[in-house]
Amino acid sequence: MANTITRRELLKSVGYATGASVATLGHPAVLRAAAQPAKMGILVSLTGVHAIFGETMLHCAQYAQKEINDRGGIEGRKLDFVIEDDETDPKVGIEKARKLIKRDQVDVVVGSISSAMRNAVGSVTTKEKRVYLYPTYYEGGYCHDGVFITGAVPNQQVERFVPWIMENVGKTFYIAGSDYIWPRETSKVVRALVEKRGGSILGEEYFPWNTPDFSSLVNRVASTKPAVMYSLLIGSDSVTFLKQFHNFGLKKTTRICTSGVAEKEAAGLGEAGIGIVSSQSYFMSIDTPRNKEFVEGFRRMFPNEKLVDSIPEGMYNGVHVAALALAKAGSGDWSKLTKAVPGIRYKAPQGDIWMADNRHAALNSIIAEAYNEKGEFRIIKNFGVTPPQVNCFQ
Amino acid sequence: MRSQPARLLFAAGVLVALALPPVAGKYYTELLSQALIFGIFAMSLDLLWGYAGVLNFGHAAYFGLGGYLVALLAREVQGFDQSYLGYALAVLLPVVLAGALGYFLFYSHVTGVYFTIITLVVTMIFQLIVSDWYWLGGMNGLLGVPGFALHGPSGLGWEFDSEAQVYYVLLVVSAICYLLCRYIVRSPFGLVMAATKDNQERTEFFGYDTAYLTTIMFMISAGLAGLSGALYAHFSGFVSPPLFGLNFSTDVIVWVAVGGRGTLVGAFVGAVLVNLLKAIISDFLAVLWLLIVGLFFIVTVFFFPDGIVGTLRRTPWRAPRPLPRAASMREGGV
Amino acid sequence: MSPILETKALVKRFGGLTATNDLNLSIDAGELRCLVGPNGAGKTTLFNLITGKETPTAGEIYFMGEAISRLPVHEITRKGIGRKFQVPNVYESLTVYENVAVAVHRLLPTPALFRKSVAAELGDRIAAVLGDVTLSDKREMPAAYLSHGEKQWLEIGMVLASAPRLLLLDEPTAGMSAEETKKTVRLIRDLSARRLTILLIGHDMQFIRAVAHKVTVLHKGQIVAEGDIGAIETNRLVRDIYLGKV
Amino acid sequence: MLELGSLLTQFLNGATLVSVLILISIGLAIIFGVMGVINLAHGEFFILGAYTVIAADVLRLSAWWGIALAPVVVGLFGALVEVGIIRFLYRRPLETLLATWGLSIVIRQLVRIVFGVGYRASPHPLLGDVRVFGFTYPIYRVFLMAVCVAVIAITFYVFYRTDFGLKIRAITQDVEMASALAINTSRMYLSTFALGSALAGLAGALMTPEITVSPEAGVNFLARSFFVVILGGIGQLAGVLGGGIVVGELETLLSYLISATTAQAAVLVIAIIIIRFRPRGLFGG
Repeated sequence: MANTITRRELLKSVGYATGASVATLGHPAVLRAAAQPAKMGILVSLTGVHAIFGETMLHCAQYAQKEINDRGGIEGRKLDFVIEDDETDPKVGIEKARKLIKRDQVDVVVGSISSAMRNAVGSVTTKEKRVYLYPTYYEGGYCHDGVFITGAVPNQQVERFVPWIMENVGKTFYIAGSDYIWPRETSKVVRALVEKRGGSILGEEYFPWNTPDFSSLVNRVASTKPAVMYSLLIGSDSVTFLKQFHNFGLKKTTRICTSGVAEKEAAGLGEAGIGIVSSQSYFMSIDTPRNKEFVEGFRRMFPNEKLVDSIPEGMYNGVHVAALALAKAGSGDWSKLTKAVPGIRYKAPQGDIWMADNRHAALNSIIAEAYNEKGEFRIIKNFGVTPPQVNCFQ
Repeated sequence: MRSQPARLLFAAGVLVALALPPVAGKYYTELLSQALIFGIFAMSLDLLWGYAGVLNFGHAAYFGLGGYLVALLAREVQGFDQSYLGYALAVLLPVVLAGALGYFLFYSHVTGVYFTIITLVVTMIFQLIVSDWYWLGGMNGLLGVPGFALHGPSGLGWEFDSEAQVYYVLLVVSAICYLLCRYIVRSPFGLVMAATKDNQERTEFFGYDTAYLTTIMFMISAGLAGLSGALYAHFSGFVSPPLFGLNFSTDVIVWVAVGGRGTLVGAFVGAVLVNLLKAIISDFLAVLWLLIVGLFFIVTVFFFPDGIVGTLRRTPWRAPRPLPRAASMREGGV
Repeated sequence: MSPILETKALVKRFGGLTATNDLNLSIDAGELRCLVGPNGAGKTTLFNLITGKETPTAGEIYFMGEAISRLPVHEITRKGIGRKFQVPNVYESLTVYENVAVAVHRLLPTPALFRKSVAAELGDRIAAVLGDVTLSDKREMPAAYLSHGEKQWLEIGMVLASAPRLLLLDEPTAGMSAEETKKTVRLIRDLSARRLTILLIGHDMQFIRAVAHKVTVLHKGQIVAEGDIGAIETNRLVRDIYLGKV
Repeated sequence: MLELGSLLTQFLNGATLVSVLILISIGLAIIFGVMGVINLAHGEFFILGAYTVIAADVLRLSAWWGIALAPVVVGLFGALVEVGIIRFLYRRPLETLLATWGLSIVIRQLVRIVFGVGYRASPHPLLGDVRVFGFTYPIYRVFLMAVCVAVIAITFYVFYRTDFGLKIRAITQDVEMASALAINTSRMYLSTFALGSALAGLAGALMTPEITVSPEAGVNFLARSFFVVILGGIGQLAGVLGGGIVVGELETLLSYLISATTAQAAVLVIAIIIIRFRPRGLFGG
């Protein structure tokens, strides 16, 4: 119940933020004094399937906002948020992106989870010449002016991970993924790495969304006996599959390695999640003073938030990177800001990161293992920063 | 015949609609443009639900089909103006699909709730196919649909760029669609449809092939929905699987129910009002919005069955014409 | 002269129940025939078979020499068979005028239904029908507000408006006051005088006496007697049937 | 190349899916068959069952307690819904459809407020394998099939062998006649709706170890049960069995040959074609 109260407080603060923005509506940018607050549009899924991440993403963004304002804002300007819910529906995402830009006249937009949503929002921000930061790990290849990405691309999740697996787990792989672009692109990278090092892929399958029963897949895995089950299923499909994999007792013989499971999914798995090895750019259990400070500060502000994972951390980083870029550029002006973002360095909870010239962030590659039924991970190895490799195709 | 106050109200509405863009600002103009597209979509549902008494619970299928066709043409066909071809196909394909479904369902005397849940499954399947089929963009949808444009025969052409231009174009298109629908429902065909809705058996005993006529109405409705989907694709520049979604299908039912079914204008009133309200409320009540929507569904059913326009029409300035509330056999269909 | 309607060895079974049993009925053009029989004699089933609402188990129905028993309702109706139901079956939500208009518009081909102007062209015909059933002054009233008798007339009017060659009337005076019944008798006689073929189901002997020339008595799905009203009324078998002796 | 072992497991996989589909659909079918009400909140009733198990876990009760409590909790909730909403909408099926859809949204949001938005897990009640002809299969799945068979048997018994079932069938045939025979229809409707809801809750609770538990999960199961019900014939108890078998086996078998998506689309097209010739469904009367 305490959960609801904080949410209500949150809603109040959102109301306040938009109320303030309405007052400035219609004033040409030139007339705005330097002390006018900087405005950031925060676009997250607060309803629908992706609300599972959206809520924590919003909280992470708000924590970043608090940090920035506590330190005196952006070059003396207070940082204001305008928060919008995209309802996990790109149709709504487009509408909200337009609102943020055309009505609220935000300087920069940060947020959204799925690639579909990024495509939707990006189509608006690029057309309206407003900078947009996307915080989620994805398939790579999205190259549009003014869209910057603080989430990992496949090479960052996989490049260090696969060799480690082959050394420590085994050389025979079975790949299963949700039937869309991220698993397919990621599996290409995995396959190349495995085959280069003399391993083999025993099977590769893709499944439609919301598949209720994975037992056929589990049986095929059981009969081919790979050392590694590389799962690229995502969201609820990932949880359903891994539960059933566990229930069939296959974890004894085959290790699950994945780039699609982090703390949130592991929490839904309970005991079925124990032993899963995942590669992300951030885990909550990173043992550095910087991460401790982040986790403790965040928990103080949102006591009911149990788990942060790489997507919300990407959001947090996105807000900070955007703030640094705004400070560097002096305003939300498109040409200045697009030039300001590349090269920005930031000391993130995951470690140091920077924005590369290809509009993507150089992020950390970390391998960790889920060790309890609460969805917590133990760091196995932190490889440090991996620069993003991006072939533009979207 | 319309009475004086109703005429005045209508004229005032037209004036307000014309004068809005400069007052409303860019964002609200765009929101209204979108509401107009949704209004056409809602009106197409009203044709079938309000005038033929058949509820399509998967109406988004036809909207999505129109939108995806335009997006696919934009991606696949280069070098010549796809917009006319796009609109034509976006109307035609839904019409064909509706014709086929009508043939399989209405001719087997499947109406009422049975029809309703089959349509619901149809739209779910469409969503599944576009989500999972790679060539159709999958979950990521299709990007890069061009904006509204009008091309003459000799290289003459206009692109509609600004929010106000787009709004006026859509206002004209909506007006044309509205007049078309009004013509249909007031024609003898509309009367026979109303009769079928009221009492299907009696209508058959006058020698009407009600399955055939209902299929025609379904096809008109689907074509109009396809058109609105095509307009939406041009308007937003992007299509994705939720266009086929169950949520969108139920949204449009809410718009029609709120505006008043069987009124045509009500579809626009509902679409504009709900979308505006949602834009305003969800600003500060994001999480509670859905809860409100859910409760609203229930409240509407209980206390507000005629919708806004339907209720207004029963006010003293119009001739009283209350209808018996019991659902007809056709709607019951059980 | 060949009959306008003929049934040959018509059989209809519902599960174990035989509602129509080897029925051979023949109606001449211009005739006014009355069907009588106790409850469950199969009168309404016969109407359902003729109009295509039910499909016969065996046998055949000929209308103007054409076999019709496997056709759907609307096609049979289009051949010229109009049916008035026992319980008034009108469009409650439409006005009286619109009710008749629906019936009249059927005479048009489907594409013409999309021409609004045809409504005006058919106005005279509708007005004439409304005059026939004395509802001219209530043309703008929703049919739901009519009295029971008025609904019955409206439905008769509607069926007439669809220009049938054969009119099936199922207990047209059910629930009517004495005054209304009298008016209905006048209307039916009038129609018959215009050489319209009428087949009607009756219960009320007084009414039948007032309108009918020839009466057919059904019992257990079969014809047990046929003849003019006087002969039927004195027929012992008929009497026994009504008294429940057979 | 199919050897006996994989053939057998494949059969068992199919049988599990069929059992699950039947468990989910049977409540929907009963409510529709008897009351003419299509409960669009059925998926949410299912999810409420799953959350009952979660709640039991929070209260440190075992999963078996959760499974036992779920039908009671959801059945009571269903009774509440019947008294509060459905009761006023008899004979207005379209309105019921809209109201239950609204209800489904409300339930989803309430679950979110109470349990939070994330995925939830609870301990597995019965891990382990059984040996069938020398091949192992998870014991819980075998248990699921057994429960499904028991539920079917009990439902059929209730409907065809008890006084309650007799009255229910009388109402299904002719409501007015049943009322005239002094059958208390509103009480029968109430118990039917509660029974249907309880079955949905039971299915949800049983499936908790095998599926993802989140507030949004209900809709997918709703879609599937519609498939089963449409194909089998609405309002037919036997139709649910037939529909469940066809959908479940087709999905399992076709997923070997073509993609699951195409398989589902094909099943729908087949269903619509069947309806043209058998308007009451494949197994409908």
